[in-house]
Amino acid sequence: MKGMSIIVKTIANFTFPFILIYGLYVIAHGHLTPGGGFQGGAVVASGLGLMLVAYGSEWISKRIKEHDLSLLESLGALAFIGVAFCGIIFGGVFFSNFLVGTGNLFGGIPLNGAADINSGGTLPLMNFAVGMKVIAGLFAIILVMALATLKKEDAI
Amino acid sequence: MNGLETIMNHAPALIIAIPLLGAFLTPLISRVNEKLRNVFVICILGITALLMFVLASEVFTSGPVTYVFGSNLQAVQQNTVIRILFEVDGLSAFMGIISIILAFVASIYSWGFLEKETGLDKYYTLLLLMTAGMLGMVLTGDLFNFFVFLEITSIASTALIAFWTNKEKAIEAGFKYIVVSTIGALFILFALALLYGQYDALNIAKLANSITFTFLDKIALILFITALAMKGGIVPMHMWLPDAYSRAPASISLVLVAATQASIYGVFRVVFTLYGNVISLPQISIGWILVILGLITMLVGVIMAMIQTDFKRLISYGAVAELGYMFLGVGTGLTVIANSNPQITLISQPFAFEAIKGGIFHIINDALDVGLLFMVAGAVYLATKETSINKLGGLARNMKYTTIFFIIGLLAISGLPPMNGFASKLLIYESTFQLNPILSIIAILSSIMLLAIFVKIFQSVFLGPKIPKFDKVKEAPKSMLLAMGIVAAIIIFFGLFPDLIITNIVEPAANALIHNEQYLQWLIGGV
Amino acid sequence: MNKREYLGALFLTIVAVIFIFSALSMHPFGSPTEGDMDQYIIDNTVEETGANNGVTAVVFDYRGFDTLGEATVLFTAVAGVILIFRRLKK
Amino acid sequence: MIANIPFIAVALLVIVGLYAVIFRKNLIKMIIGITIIESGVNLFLITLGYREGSIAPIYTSAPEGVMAYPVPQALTLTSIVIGVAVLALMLSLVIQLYRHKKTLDVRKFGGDDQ
Repeated sequence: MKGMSIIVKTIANFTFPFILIYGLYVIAHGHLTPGGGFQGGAVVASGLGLMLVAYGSEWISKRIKEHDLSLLESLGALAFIGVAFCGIIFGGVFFSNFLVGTGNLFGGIPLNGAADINSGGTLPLMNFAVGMKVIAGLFAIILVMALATLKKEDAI
Repeated sequence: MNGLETIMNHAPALIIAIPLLGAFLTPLISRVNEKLRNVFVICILGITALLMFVLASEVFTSGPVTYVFGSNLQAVQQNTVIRILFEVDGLSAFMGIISIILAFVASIYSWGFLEKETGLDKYYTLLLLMTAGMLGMVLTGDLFNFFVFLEITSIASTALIAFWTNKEKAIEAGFKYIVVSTIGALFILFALALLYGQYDALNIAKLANSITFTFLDKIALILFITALAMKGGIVPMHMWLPDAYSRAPASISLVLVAATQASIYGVFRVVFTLYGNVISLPQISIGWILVILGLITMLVGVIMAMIQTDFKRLISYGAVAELGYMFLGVGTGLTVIANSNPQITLISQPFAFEAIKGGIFHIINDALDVGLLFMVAGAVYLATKETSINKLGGLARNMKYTTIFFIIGLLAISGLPPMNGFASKLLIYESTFQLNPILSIIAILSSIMLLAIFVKIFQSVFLGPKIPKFDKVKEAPKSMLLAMGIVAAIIIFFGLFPDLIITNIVEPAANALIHNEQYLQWLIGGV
Repeated sequence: MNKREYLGALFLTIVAVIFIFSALSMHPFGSPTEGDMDQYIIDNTVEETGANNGVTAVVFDYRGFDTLGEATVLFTAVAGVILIFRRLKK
Repeated sequence: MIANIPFIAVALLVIVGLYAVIFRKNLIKMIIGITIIESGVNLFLITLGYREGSIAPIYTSAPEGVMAYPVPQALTLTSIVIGVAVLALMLSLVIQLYRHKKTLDVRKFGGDDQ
C-alpha cells in the first residue's frame, strides 16, 4: 500500500494524538466509566490503523517491526497472567482480587457513586495489561495483512 | 511439603495456566535459542502431564474436585453460583489424560518431523495454546467457559492445519475447518444463551439442577448436539475431517484427534450431565439417535476408506469409523438407561453399564491407535516425500522400526486380540448384541473391513518389490521413533492388562457419566 | 440446483424454523427472568471488587478466567496470522 | 408477541447469515455471512439482559433506577473479541487462497472426493 495524499497525512497527523489520548483514557478509566482494556486497545489500534492507511504499510513497516509487536503482545499477556498468578500467592486463589480493600495501590472502595481512580483492586492492572496486548495484537494483525497484500509472490 | 500441598490445591487451575504461561513465553525463549525452545515446550507439557496424572488419581479415588476462580468466599451463596469454577470428575480427568498424552507425544515428535521448517516459534506457541484449549474444554464446569476454550482450540487448530502454506489444499482444509467450527461454536453460544435467558445461570451443575425441559430447553439440546457432533466429525457433518486430518502436519493430526474427542466429550457431557435429570423422561430417544449416528458414521467411514489412495486420508476415514464405535457404545447404554429408572436398570440389565464402559474405553484406544498410525504416515512422508499408496512400496527394508509400529497400529485399530482395541471393541460387541444383534454384527463387519483395508496398505507400502527411487530412504529421526515407541508401549500395555485399566480408569469415568448426582453434589451440599 | 444445494436448503429451513420458534417463545423483551446471579452482582459489585463499572467487574473479576481465555484467543489469532504469512524459506 | 421483535430480529439475522454461508459462491461473502450470524448471536445475548427502563450497570454518578444485567454485556464483549480473532484468521486464509488460485469462487476449489 502506498501512502496517500498530503491532505490525508496532515489530517491523520492532527487526529492521531487525540485518538491515542482517548484510547488511553478509556483504558485507564475502565473500572469507573464505560470501557476497559479491550475497548481502549481497539481505539488505539484503529488510530494506528489510520496512520497505516495514510502513510502506507511500507513506511510503517520500516519503523515498527512485526516481531516487536509480537514481543509486546507476549509481554502484555504475561503481565495479565502474572497478575492472576499473584492471586495465588497473595490471595490464595487463582485470579483473586487481592488488592481490593487493602488501602494500598488501587485498594480503595468508592462510596455512593463517587469516581475514585484509586480503586478497583487488580482490575486497573489487568486493564492496562490487556490494553497493551490488544493494541499490539490488533495492530500486528493489521500490519501483517497489509504487508501480505502488498507483496506479490516473494512470500510464497 | 507446604509448597507441594499448595500446588496440589491449585492443580486444576495450574493445568490450564502452565501451558498458557508457556505459550506466552515461547516467543521470548525462541529468540534465545531454538533447541532451548523445544526443550522448554516439552518440559512445560511434561509438567502439565504430571499435574494431570496427580489430579486424575485424586479424582479416581475420591470423587469430583472443584476449583473456584477468583475468590476465597464461597462460590455458592444462597444457592447461587456467581463465579467460574472448574469441576473435574472421572470423565473430565479421563479426557484430560488423553489430551495431554497426545500433546506431549506430539511435542516430542515435532522435533524431528519439522526440523527444517520455518515459523516454528509460532508453531510451538499454537501447539501449547491448543493443548490448553483442549484441557480447558474438558475440565471446565461453566458453559460459556467451554465455548471460549472451544474457540481457542479451533483457532489454534486452524492455523496449524494450514501450516504448509505453500500447499493450496492445506489452506483450503483450514478454511473449511474454521467455517464449520465457527458456525458450530455460534450455535453453542446461542444454545447457552437460551439456557441463560431462562435460568440466569451458566454453571453446568446449577443448570442441570434447575432444568425443567421446556420447549426452549429442547431446542438448546438439539443445537448442542448438532454443533458438537459437527465439530466432532460425526457423519452428516464429517466432510471437514478427512481434509483437515490429512492436510495437517502429522504431529498436528495427532493432536487434532484429541481435539475432536473433546467435542465428543461435549456431547456426552451435555446429554448425560446437563440434561441428566430429565433424560429418563420416556419421550426422549436421544440414545437411539446416538446409536444410529454411530452406525452411519462407522459404515461411511469404512466405505470411504476403501476407495482412498492417499495414506493419511485413508487413516482419517479410519478415524471417522472409530468415532462411530464410541457413539454406538455410549448410545446403547443411554437407550437402556433412558427407558426407566437408572438404578433399577443397572441391576437388571448390566450390559448398559458394559456398553458405556466399552464406549469410554474406546475413546482412549482410538486416540492412541489412530495417533500411532498418523505418526507412521508422517514418518513415511518425511522419508519419501510421497503420500500416494500406489507409488510407495518396499519400505520395510529401510524402515524397520516404523514397520513394526505400523503393524502394532494396524492390529490395534482393527481390534485384534493382543492389542487394546480388542478389549474395548469386545465390550461394545457383547453389550450391543443384547440390545439388538444387528448392531453388533454391523460393528464386527466394519472392524473386519478395517483390517482388510489396513492389511492392504501394509502390503503395498511396506512390502512388495524394491522401488529404486526409495533405495536410499532413511529411518525416521530418533525423536520420532521415541514418540511412536511411547504410544506403542501404551497400546501394548493396555492390551495386556485391560482389566487393570478398566477398573482403575474407565469405570470411574463411566460412573461419572451415569451418576450425574455426583457432579451435582457440591451444589446441594455446599462447598 | 444440485444435490448439495437441496441439502443446504433443507438444513437452512430446519434451522430457520428452530430459530423463529425459539424467538417467539422467549420471555417478553425487557422483562427477563428474575435472576439471582445478576442481582447478586448488581448488589455487591462495589463492595467486592471496588469498581464502579459493573461490566468491567464481571469481565475482570467475577468471570476473569473467561477474559484470560479471551485474551488468549486474540493471542492465538495473532500467532496464527503470522504463521500463515511467514516466509517458507530460511 | 410484539414485545418479541428483538428476538425475531435475532432469528432473521442468523437465517440471513446462514443463507449467505450456504448459497453464496464467493468466499468473502461467506465470511460476511458468518459475521452476520455472529452479530445475531451477540444481539441475542445483549437483549437477554435488558430490563424495562433500566440504566447501564455503572455506579459512577448513576441516577436512581434498576440496572440492566451486567453478565450478558460481559459475555457479549468476550464474544465480540473472539469474533474479531476468527475474522482475522479467516481473512488471512482467504488471502493465501487467492494467491494460489487467483479466484474467490467456491466452485473453483474442488474438494478431494466425497
